Amino acid sequence: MELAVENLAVSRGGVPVLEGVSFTLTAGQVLILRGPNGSGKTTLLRCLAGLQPPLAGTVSMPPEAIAYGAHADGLKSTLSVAENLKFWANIYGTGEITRAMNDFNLTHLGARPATNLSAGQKRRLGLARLLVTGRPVWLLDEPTVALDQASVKMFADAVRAHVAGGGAALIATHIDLGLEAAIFDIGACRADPDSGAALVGAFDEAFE
Amino acid sequence: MELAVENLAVSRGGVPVLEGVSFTLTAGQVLILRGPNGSGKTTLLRCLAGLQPPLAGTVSMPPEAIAYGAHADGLKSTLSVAENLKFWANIYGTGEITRAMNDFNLTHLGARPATNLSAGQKRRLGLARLLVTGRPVWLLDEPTVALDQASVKMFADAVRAHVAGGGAALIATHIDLGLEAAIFDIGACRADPDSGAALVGAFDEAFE
Amino acid sequence: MPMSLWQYANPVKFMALSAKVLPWVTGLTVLTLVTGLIWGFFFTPGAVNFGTSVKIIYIHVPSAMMAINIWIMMLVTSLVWLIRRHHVSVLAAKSAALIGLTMTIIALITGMIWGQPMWGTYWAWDPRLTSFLVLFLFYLGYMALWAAVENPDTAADLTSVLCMVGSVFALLSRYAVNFWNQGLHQGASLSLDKEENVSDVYFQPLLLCLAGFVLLFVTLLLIRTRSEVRRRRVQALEMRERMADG
Amino acid sequence: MIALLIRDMRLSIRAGGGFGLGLAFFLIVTVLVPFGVGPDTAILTRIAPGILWIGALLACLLSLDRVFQLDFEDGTLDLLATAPMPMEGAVMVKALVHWLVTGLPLTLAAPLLATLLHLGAEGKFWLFVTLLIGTPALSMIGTFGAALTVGLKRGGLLLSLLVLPLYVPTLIFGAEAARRGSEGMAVTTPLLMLAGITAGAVALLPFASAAAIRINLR
Amino acid sequence: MIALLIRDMRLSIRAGGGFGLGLAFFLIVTVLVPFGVGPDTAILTRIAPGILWIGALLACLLSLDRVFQLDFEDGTLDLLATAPMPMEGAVMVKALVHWLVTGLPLTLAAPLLATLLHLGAEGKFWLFVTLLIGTPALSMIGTFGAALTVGLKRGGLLLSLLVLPLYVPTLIFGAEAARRGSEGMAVTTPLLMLAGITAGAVALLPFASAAAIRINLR
Amino acid sequence: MVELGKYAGAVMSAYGLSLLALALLTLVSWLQSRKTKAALDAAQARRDARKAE
Ligand code: HEM
Ligand SMILES: Nc1ncnc2c1ncn2[C@@H]1O[C@H](COP(=O)(O)OP(=O)(O)OP(=O)(O)O)[C@@H](O)[C@H]1O
Ligand SMILES: Nc1ncnc2c1ncn2[C@@H]1O[C@H](COP(=O)(O)OP(=O)(O)OP(=O)(O)O)[C@@H](O)[C@H]1O
Ligand SMILES: [Mg+2]
Ligand SMILES: [Mg+2]
Repeated sequence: MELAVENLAVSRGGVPVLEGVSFTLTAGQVLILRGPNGSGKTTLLRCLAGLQPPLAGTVSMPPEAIAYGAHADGLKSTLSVAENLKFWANIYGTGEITRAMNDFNLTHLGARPATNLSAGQKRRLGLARLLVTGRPVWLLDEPTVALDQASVKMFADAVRAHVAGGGAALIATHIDLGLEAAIFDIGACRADPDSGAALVGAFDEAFE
Repeated sequence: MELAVENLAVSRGGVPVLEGVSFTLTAGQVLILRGPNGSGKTTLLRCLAGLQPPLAGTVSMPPEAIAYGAHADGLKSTLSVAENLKFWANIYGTGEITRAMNDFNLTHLGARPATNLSAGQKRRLGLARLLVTGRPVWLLDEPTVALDQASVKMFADAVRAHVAGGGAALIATHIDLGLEAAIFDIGACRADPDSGAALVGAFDEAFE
Repeated sequence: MPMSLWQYANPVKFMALSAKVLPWVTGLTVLTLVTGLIWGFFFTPGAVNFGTSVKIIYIHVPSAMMAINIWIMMLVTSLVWLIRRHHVSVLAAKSAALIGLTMTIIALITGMIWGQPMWGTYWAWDPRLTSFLVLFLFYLGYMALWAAVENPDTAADLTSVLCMVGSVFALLSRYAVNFWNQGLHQGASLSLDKEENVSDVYFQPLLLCLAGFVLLFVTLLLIRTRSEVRRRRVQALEMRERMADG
Repeated sequence: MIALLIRDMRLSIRAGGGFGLGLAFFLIVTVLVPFGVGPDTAILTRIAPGILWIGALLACLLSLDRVFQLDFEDGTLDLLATAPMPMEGAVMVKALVHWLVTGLPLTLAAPLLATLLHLGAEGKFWLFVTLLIGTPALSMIGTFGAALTVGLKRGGLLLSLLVLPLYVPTLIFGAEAARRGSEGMAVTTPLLMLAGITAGAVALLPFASAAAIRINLR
Repeated sequence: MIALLIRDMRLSIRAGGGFGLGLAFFLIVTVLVPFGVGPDTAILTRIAPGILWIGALLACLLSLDRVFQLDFEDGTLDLLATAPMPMEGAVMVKALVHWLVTGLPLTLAAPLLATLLHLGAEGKFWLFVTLLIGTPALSMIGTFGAALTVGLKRGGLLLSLLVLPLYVPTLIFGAEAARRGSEGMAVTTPLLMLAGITAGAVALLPFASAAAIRINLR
Repeated sequence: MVELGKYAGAVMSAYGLSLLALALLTLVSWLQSRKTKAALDAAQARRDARKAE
């Protein structure tokens, strides 16, 4: 199992943002995605998750192997913590939520409606979703936002357990997670406005 | 100018969360609010900002002196960056936005609609709002969420300039901002369910 | 300490007192209501214009009066909550709503059933009927708002504000509807200052039924308010539990 | 898909949302009509089937913007799109839930409310039948409109604007059948057309809606 | 407060939201009525004032849930509540903007749309006048309902349920005055009542609405 | 039985429906009362247990 990205170019809102992105992520590996604000991390992850087509380049792995954790957690405020998680477990056909609840220290909050959680508790619930997808590759967009230090450690442990079990994770983050991980900086891949990917498939390709 | 909080008790969603909170914040000072997820930082800040009445205790300063920066930034996605900021400047009667735009490196984004910003850019815009309020005391709830390291530094500089000019700031955060600041940990102020704040003014006071 | 009515706004005192009076009120209710209805149903003659259908009056009129009076009671108790912050007061308003709604429905149903033989139609856009329909909507809205807001104190405040504003508009629509259509419905024949009151044969059992409905309201109100107080107390205890385990 | 069905039903009932309230809106529109046009019985009887159909249509319409919007705003739609479930299935479920919490209760309540507008027994029967056949089409078409406008802030009124013209044929055949029925005339043709629209909408629109959502997420 | 006014006007126009679309909804309701009740001129003329009033009322109603909801969701309302502006003022501005982007355009368009329903010149004039006097009350009352339900997920339909009974007197006096006017009868009493309701609503409801918002933010 | 004549249907259904509504209301109120009482007892017991710890 390997996620190989080759010479990828992606756009956001019609504007090419990245080009020439190439890296590989193999089973058992964690890759940290770095880059300043607005450099295109979210855009890249959305593309890999299959939410938007690339402008150019290839991705070796179908979106079916990927679990995507976005900026927003997709929680339903009127459903309880357990109901929220159970829903995703059923959608992904795994059905089992006890371990996820345990790993993210949510068990005692099980019956609480999601609206009554604090920011960090909501985030923990959003991350627990990853465990119930049962998918091998995790794409995470700033997963530790709003987490306190204990929770960050809890998250790092979950990632470690996941890759130890043959999974892989690609994590966009600005902070240090304390994981043994390779780092991929997309700062260097900024799309050049006057050439390359910016033109592929763009409206004005024919004008140049 | 001094924000003195004495023996404050606050509740969230009808549940007392903190009691016996006491601290003072004087001009020129930064106070960092620490506490694990769900300990009541947001609740305390909302109360100080005048959004909810305290259960007990006193706050020496009227909400009119306070600028509150919440988890959410209150941006209008169809307005441009400059328009968003200009609006708050007018509401607070200051009217001047150039410095704020400069300090948070937003000038080149001025005409961009807020919906087309990345997560960190949105946050920078939300923080720039503080500068246009012209108010002396800043209450900030995890201001650096989604910011990259350069932006965190930019924010720390802004705080430093603010307190140097006689302002003060109370900042709830989980990370290290690199500011010379006192630390106030609210972990110790958790409300006791069977006595104290839990009873003041609560419905079942009479039952105990 | 000066004794006053307000002390029963203390939930503990209220629970103690209501537990004592409840059996008596219940007994009295059953007695009055059963006598009144049996008297009215079995032992009154038919009337000139109405024939035997006049017997519907023993349910129709009391329920119609209660429907209005309960709303007024809710208005008063809501104001007490807004001004003096007595929880029992607003919980009583909450408990009364479903009773008021049932009374409104009963008045509407009996009226509609009566309308078919009397006016040849189940429904006419008569002022009294119409304003009852509006009242029905107000009850629904009030209850829906209670159900929709989670925090009990917030819900109490919001529903009280709605009750105040709603009362003003209910009055306005009553006037509007009057102006709009003269209507088919009977005038007020119960008023005491009128010469031509209904004859005693109908009047006495009707009074008894009226008393029965009032007592029924009091009984149900006590039962329901007690439930609400308990529910509120359970909520408070559950919150303590939540605090205890973070 | 059953998980989605259960969750959505739970959400609409839990929030005090869709269920009782779609009905309440229908009730209130029906009540407003006499306030607006006055209490004249003959006129009310005459316009009753049409007005009730329009009322049902508007009640459906009002609840449409919530079909996808909430899921979009909190990020669920992104996550659903990456989940192992065809988007077509999700759309079908959404439309089904919308019908269960609005179309069906409306249909059941319509005969009762018709009393307020002095509609006769036969009129009530045909009103019920036409709504039963027609409301699934309303939900399906509405879901398509909701899919087109998902992600647009203030999409609500734009949604109405897009959907209402699509509703016109359903309304015409439905109201016409109900009116003919209430006046004792033959109803076969409009009724068949109505059934045809519903069948067509259920068979084809899920694909269009799923495509629209995928495009909007991009 | 002027800053808020400008911003809200800009938002409603920019998003393609309130402005054109409230109007479009009104247009479509008016167009649907002949489809629903059939093309009989006498009947359409007779019910025109009432139907147009109901259409205007529904168009107002539909746009209500956005009065505060968007500001609540993105946190603006919290920030506004801590800003140096009385909440009563904010509420007034919100109601004013709502009227400017729905009530006023509706009023201006109503006489045109009345043509579709065969209303005569006098009827159009009185329709215009009554809407001009009555729609501010609709916006004000609606803002109160929106303030009560701000923060409730799926508050939209609950909002309709709360607001519609409050709209009843305005509708009755408005439609009655318009109908009397179109039939050449005296309109003074209902017109005065209508003006009274508007004046009362503008004078008193901002306080109730501001209180409701403060309670909801707590 | 009293003789109701041609109004029998109307009178009987009016009484029947109304009494049914009142009975339902009473039943609901009573059931709620029992339910809340049980819930309160349970909650109180849980709290006593917690306090005893
Ligand atoms: C849905 C239909 C109806 C509604 C909502 C309705 C409502 C009311 C109301 C509100 C009252 C006044 C109670 C009070 O004094 O406060 C009343 C009284 C009364 N109604 Fe009806 N009514 C309806 C239909 C009818 C019909 C069809 C009849 C018989 C022809 C009728 C006969 C009476 C009589 C005789 C009284 C007593 C009048 C008095 O003594 O004050 N009602 N009704
Ligand atoms: N919806 C959108 N439409 C158009 N442009 C957008 C949109 N969202 C983001 N952008 C722009 O696309 C670029 C890349 O944004 P992206 O969100 O991928 O950045 P990011 O690396 O995730 O940043 P952050 O660390 O702040 O989250 C930025 O310049 C941003 O301004
Ligand atoms: N809307 C709400 N209704 C009821 N309870 C709530 C609500 N929001 C938060 N809570 C609860 O109140 C407590 C304090 O929450 P608060 O948001 O103040 O925590 P916090 O310190 O800001 O946490 P975080 O670091 O995760 O943001 C938590 O136990 C939380 O579960
Ligand atoms: Mg990002
Ligand atoms: Mg917080």
